[in-house]
Amino acid sequence: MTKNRIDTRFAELRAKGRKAFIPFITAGDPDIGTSYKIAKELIRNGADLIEFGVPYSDPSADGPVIMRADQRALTAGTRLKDVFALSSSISSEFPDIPVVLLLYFNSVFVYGIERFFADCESAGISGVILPDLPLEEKEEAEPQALSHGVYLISMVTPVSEERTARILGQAKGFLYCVASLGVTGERSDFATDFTAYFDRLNALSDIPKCIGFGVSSPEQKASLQPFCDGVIVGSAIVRRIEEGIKEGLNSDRLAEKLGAYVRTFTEVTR
Amino acid sequence: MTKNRIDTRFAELRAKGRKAFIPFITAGDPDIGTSYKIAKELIRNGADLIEFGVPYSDPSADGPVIMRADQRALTAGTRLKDVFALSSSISSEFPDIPVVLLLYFNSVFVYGIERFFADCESAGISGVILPDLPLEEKEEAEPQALSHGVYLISMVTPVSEERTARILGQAKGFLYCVASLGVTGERSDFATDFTAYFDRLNALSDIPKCIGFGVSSPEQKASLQPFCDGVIVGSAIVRRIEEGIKEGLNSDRLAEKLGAYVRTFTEVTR
Amino acid sequence: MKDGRYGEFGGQYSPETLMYALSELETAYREAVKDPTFDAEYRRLLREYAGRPSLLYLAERVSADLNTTVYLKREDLNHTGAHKINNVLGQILLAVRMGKKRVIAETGAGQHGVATATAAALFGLSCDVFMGIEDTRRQSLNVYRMELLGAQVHPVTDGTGTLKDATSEAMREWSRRVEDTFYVIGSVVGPHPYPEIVRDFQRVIGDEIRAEMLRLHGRLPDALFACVGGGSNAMGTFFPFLNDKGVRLIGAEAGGEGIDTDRHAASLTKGTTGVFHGMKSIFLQDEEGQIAPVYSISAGLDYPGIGPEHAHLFRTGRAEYYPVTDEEAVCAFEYLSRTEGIIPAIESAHALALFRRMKDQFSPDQQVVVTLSGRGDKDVEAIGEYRGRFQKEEYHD
Amino acid sequence: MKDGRYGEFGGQYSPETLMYALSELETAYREAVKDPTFDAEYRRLLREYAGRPSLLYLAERVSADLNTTVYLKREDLNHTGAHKINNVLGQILLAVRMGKKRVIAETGAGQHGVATATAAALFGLSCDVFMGIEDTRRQSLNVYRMELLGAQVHPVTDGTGTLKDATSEAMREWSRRVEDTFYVIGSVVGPHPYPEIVRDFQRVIGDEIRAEMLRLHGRLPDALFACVGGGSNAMGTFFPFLNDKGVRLIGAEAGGEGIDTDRHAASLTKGTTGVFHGMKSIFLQDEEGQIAPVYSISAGLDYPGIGPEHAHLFRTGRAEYYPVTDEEAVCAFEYLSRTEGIIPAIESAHALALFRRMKDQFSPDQQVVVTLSGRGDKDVEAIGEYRGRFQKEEYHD
Ligand SMILES: Cc1ncc(COP(=O)(O)O)c(C=O)c1O
Ligand SMILES: Cc1ncc(COP(=O)(O)O)c(C=O)c1O
Repeated sequence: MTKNRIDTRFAELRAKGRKAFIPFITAGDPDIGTSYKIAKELIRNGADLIEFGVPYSDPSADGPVIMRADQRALTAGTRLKDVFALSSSISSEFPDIPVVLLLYFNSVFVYGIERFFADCESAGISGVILPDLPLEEKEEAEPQALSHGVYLISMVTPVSEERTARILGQAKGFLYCVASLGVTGERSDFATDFTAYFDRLNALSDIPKCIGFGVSSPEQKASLQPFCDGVIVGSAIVRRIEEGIKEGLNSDRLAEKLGAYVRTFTEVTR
Repeated sequence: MTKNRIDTRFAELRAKGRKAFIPFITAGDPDIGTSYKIAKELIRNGADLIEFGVPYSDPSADGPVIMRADQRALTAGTRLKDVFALSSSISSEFPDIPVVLLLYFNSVFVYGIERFFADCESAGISGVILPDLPLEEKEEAEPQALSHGVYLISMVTPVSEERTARILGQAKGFLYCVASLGVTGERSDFATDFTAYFDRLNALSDIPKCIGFGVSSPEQKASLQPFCDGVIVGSAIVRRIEEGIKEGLNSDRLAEKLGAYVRTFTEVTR
Repeated sequence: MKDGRYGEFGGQYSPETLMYALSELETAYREAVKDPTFDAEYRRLLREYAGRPSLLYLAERVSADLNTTVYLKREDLNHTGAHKINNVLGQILLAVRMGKKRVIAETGAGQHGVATATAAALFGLSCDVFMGIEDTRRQSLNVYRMELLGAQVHPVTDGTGTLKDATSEAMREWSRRVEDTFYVIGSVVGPHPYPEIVRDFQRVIGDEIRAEMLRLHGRLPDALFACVGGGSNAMGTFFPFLNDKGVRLIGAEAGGEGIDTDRHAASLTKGTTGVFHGMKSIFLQDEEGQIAPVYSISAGLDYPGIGPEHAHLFRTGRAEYYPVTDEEAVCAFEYLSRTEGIIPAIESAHALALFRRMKDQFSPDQQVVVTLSGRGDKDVEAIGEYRGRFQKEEYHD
Repeated sequence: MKDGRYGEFGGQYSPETLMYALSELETAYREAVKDPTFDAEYRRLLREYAGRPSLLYLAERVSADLNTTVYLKREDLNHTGAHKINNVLGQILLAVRMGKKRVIAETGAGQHGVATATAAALFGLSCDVFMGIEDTRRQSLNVYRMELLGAQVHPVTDGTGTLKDATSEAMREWSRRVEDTFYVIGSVVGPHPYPEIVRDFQRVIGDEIRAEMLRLHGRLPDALFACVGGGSNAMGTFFPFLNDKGVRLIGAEAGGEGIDTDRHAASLTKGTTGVFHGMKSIFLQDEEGQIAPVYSISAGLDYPGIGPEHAHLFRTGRAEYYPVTDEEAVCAFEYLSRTEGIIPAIESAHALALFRRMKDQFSPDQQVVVTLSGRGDKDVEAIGEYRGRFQKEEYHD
């Protein structure tokens, strides 16, 4: 089994003293072809990893922006095979860039856990984030994931309390550090005390740590980066896609617009 | 104390082998002046007694025709003093014609029982029908009535059952024989078996008996007369007043119309 | 006191058409109460159908707030949601015993109509309910309920289109079909023997209060509060305590927009003696006995008179009665909803409002019982309108 | 069976943000059930606030008509009108014990929201209720009731605007305010320990049935019927009988316009195993696990899944579940109203409808209990519309 791209990527970044920038888009929003173009632009403009959300009918951990993106992707007829095809294209065109899926566990479960991770492997997917598969339920999918060289990315939150140590003890690839309570969506401000939060995390494990949930501006990214190894930006990007759609941009223009937007993040304190 | 006109009247009628015709109108419908004119026409056209209804806010023993008449009379501002004045005029102009009031006991009670009957006496009123003052409650008003020479007219119904004997035992003037169940209002047909009803009544007392409640046509009157000493016609007459008002007749025309209508009753099988 | 008289009040001021039926009813009733199977069946229905005994609920948060000990007698938990069912079950049993196949009823708030339709369904009788047209609007949910229960609802357009007109119309209907029809009167009103029958069927409220207070505290309560429309829940509450001089009996009348306006239904406070709907009692009327148009936010209290026994208790001073305005009642309605999680009928809210106003007359170690005659679901919408709330657009997501 | 698992079903498929809160809840719950004062207080509230025990009513006219012996477990007589209050009182006591000052809840028919708002008022907690926008329309009376009880109602416009969306939104809100907020779940659904907690707080239904049937007949009933939305009233009814193999346990699912259409909510009959709302259970979903839009005339049954313990009872065959159409439920709703004078919740009418359909499987000497989970006042208007009745002009005077 080859080394997981995520490990390679973070090793490189750490070696260079750089922080990862991880954009998120919903696969198939507004259609799978456009997602492909957008993803390429994101990478060209400095994404270090790319995260594809698999659209879901009832995304109960997501806020309104991503809920609407999921809805658009489903209306366009996006299915798992399309997401695999998209991932496959991106992972083969960009051999350094790890592709990570974010989806609800039901999508995996109903598809068939073994079949799902086999298809991940074929599509060159390096990690899968299952926001509703916590530590306690992970054994249901992790053996299959690992047997196909796919990491289940663990999440930790400021209110994980005594669970934190256990989560970090088994985390692989990188740790998804939820910046604040609540669902996905931009925040103008965080109530979280990041110093204390990351002191706690760093004392427990050396695994790369990325902050996500609510990061909404290059300035926020800049201020969070010192604490961690990377920053995940989702709703802010998805909202620009929505705006572009509303403006009637064609897929090339939309991809360009997103490239330019993402550059504002990657240019800042690179 | 002089002899009550009712007794005199029925004695005369019996002597002549005639049946009484007793029209009813609501005093003050549509105003007290018109009631006066109508009453005179009724008498000129053959009424043997005249019955004035005292308008009431909640006439719970009356049907819709008389309810509306009461409402018109009240809207016109009719008060008891007006009814007494009307009665007074009629009883003095027509010394042979007994005037009878029909009213709910509350009107008497609140006015003051003694005062009420004193005013009846002054107005030349011969009898008072209190539909909601049955045998059981009569002693509350009868002594005062009699002390002023006024009869409380008793009612009997086809469902009075064993009460019938007691009612007839104390009835004065004439007996108001309710033709059928229910409230005032015209009936096209009676379910009552009049032969049995009047056999029962006649066996108990010799008092003059008049049929009322629901008599709606000269033909009905003709068919009922053989059983009794007189017929009371209310709603059918009041309905003609209502029609006349709707037609916009002035008070003279209205009175004329009613006179002509009543003649259809008095001409039949006089 | 002679049968059917309460001091000068009561009596049987009825059209002759109904007199035999009334005496038949009285005879049947006297026989029934002597028949142990009748009482057993009535008690069984109360227990196994209405869900009695109803709770005597210690309202701790209200007690703390008002600095007294307040119990609520929870008639709202009865099947159909008000005390009306107690009386109706008794009368329907009588109707069945008398062989009647059809019942009629008047209704104001609709609770008595619903209760009658319910019991009629239970016994397979046909049922017609008379309801003022204004009340069919104020309490449209109850109209639907009665129809579902198989009753015909007849809106009455006469007069003010409220309870008094519905009562008059029910009496008219009874006189039309007196032979096959049983008239189920909804309160301690009407000609004898109704006030007595209804009180006897409602006294279970007071009997239960008495037994429970003795069990809990070994003594009687210091005061009882109840709202008075016709007066049945109040009479049921008060009756078992009439001879206990230490127990204050306090009734809340509908003060509407204030007793100095002409928009209220405070019969005792502002009324005079008269004769109406078959009884001598105290009524809101003019100097010639014309019944006054009355008003209350509460359809169940919107009646210009009161049962004769209350008139007697009022005149003799054994019970006290005070008017409560719409606004006070609505405040009490909201207060109880938020404080105890109990939404009372707007009628019952009058009783609670009166207690709140009089709370300083009671010390913390005294015990007061307020009868919650019914639940407020039927009123929620109307109160919302009264408050000008419930603009759906106000919602935020 | 491991904690929180019912065979393959159950579990704790929750976002990490909620996991600590869930374990805190579990710890608090395990301590509470061991603490006799907690149980005593819960029992006291059931008795003195909810009005329990609820009646076990012998429906004589239905029994005669259907040629069996049918008892109705009258949860409709509880304060607030449904079984939901049993669970809510328990959870609110837990919330208070855990020092929470704010509760949230999802609601479908509105009964759970009303119950939660009620108990929150009783304990002085602030309360936010999430309700699908479609349900706020179908059950507007309950929206008003919650507001009166001091709760904020948040209409949820996502998805089909029904219970599943309200549940998702409540979970989102919980994850926003997990530190100061207690999420009062309304049925035996969601991540462990909720299905267990809710079942434990609802088993009083079955415990009372059991005790009463033994008292009356010295033996257990032959079958129990209950409707299943999330499944709490059914689980509460069935649970104490799980080991009594002779007692058939029968659940009625919402068959909507028919299970051959796409307008139903018959999760067990037509669903497949999946993971949603924190639990592994059986859901209506497509081949990729997208949750299907579901439909039922009954807001309380309009949910694409079912509690995990039911999924287990279904798979193991210990309990049976059948779909009941809107039309059958409405007929049963009308049938019970006219036959017994009891207007059931349209949810509960599903259970009765199923029994009517299966009546030939029971002989006259067998005894069947149908749980009437709630009263139907909230549904009267909607059923009228369904039937195309209530054109006010139709009234005759
Ligand atoms: C809940 C409730 N309380 C009180 C009343 C008033 O009636 P009564 O004074 O006879 O108890 C009604 C009448 O409809 C009612 O519905
Ligand atoms: C009266 C009633 N019955 C049943 C239900 C369905 O819920 P469950 O299956 O959890 O009992 C509801 C839900 O709102 C309800 O209000």
